[in-house]
Amino acid sequence: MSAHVVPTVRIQAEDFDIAAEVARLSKGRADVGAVVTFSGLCRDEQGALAALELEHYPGMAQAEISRIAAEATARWPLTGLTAIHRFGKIRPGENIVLVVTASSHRQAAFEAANFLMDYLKSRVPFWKKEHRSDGSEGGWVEAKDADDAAARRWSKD
Amino acid sequence: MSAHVVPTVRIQAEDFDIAAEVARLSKGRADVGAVVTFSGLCRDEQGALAALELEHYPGMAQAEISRIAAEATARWPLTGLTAIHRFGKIRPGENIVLVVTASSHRQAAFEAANFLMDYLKSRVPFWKKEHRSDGSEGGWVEAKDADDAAARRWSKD
Amino acid sequence: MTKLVYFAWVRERIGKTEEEIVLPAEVATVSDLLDWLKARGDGYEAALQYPKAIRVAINQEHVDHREKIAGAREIALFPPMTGG
Amino acid sequence: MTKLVYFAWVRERIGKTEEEIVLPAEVATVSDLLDWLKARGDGYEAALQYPKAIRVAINQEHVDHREKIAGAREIALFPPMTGG
Repeated sequence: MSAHVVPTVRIQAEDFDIAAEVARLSKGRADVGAVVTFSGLCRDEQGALAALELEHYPGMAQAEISRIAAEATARWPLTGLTAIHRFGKIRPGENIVLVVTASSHRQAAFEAANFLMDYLKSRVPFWKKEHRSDGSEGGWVEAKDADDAAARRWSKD
Repeated sequence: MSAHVVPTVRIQAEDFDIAAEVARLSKGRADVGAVVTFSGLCRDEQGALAALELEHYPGMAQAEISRIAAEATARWPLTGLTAIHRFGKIRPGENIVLVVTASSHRQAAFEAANFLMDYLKSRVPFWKKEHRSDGSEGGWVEAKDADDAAARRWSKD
Repeated sequence: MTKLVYFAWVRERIGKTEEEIVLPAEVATVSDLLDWLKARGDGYEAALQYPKAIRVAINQEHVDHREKIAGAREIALFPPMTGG
Repeated sequence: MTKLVYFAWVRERIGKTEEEIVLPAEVATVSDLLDWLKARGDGYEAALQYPKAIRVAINQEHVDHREKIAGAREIALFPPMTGG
């Protein structure tokens, strides 16, 4: 559905700049009517969490997000799409993930961003380990059935 | 549902800064897991449009967006909500409207932003007049039935 | 005295942004008001020829055409909104 | 030789991030592989005791446990993902 859209996918340790990423999809062009961003941040779990350690499968994380991004551009009439996922140690209040979708139509931008986030949660090879404020290892965050269910609602079968 | 959230509503001629508005809802706090932004931009309609002139009903525009924002904080567990709508002359590629929603939960942030945009389109007293590239007045933009229908899907009746 | 305010093409066709009017007692509802205004001249006639297309707010809140207007300080007439 | 790579608690329990292994001919599917690995030592046993909890990718694409592994260059074993 999206003509000539090449999604930008980045897996990086550094933080990202939401304004710069929005500008990259909208600046200097006048066919974009709607830009949606989703930022996922690290929460502190009522003070119990010191940091999350994000492990990933480097080649596959990039490949899998790219596959999901290509699916999104096929399903919605987007003019641009960017997905950035951080790895390494991330403290409460810091960014983890950013999705930006641009389109002529607001509903396409909303739905594509929502779709991307659901699939990022359940299909992209990242794993979160907790480091607790009391110095103990909090263990690996468990996957939620709700996240799988959220991804399944986009299934066309 | 949202404890102690006071929405920020601004009606202004100036542009807005997405990064600053996101930071205002997330910086220095660690209970925010998700921030969604929606930016609506002026499209050029294949080069035919020189600018949009946005007329509004000053007191009521502020009051009506505030009512919709209060409804959103009542329906979803938000940690913050900002809505900014510009008026005056706006050229293709420039921003018109910004909605930012923050929550612990991604689905709440997505749905509240989507809800706000649907109601902004159909219930907030703004009207767009076209100025065409060929110098002629393009007339008033007509409301779309689709926008009314989009707002009605949130109705609880 | 009631303040009437007009926006967008309603304003352009009537030819003013606002006016203060003493409404006759028989003008009880929004619908009555639209009919009564329509008879005030060509501009009003042009603006209000399709009353169903007109949106109305009393004291800056949306109302439907059956709403009573007693006690209204400010009544706004305008086309369907196109913000966002 | 097939490269096996492990992540998160699968990696921690097995005690290595990756290894090159010659798989016997009778290990035909992902499910066979999980059973075969489980018998290789306590770490493997601890990591793979609930095979249904293990997600598998062949050549960096998700597969289910019935998938054939012939021709796989790289097979990854890991827990359900928690990104985003």
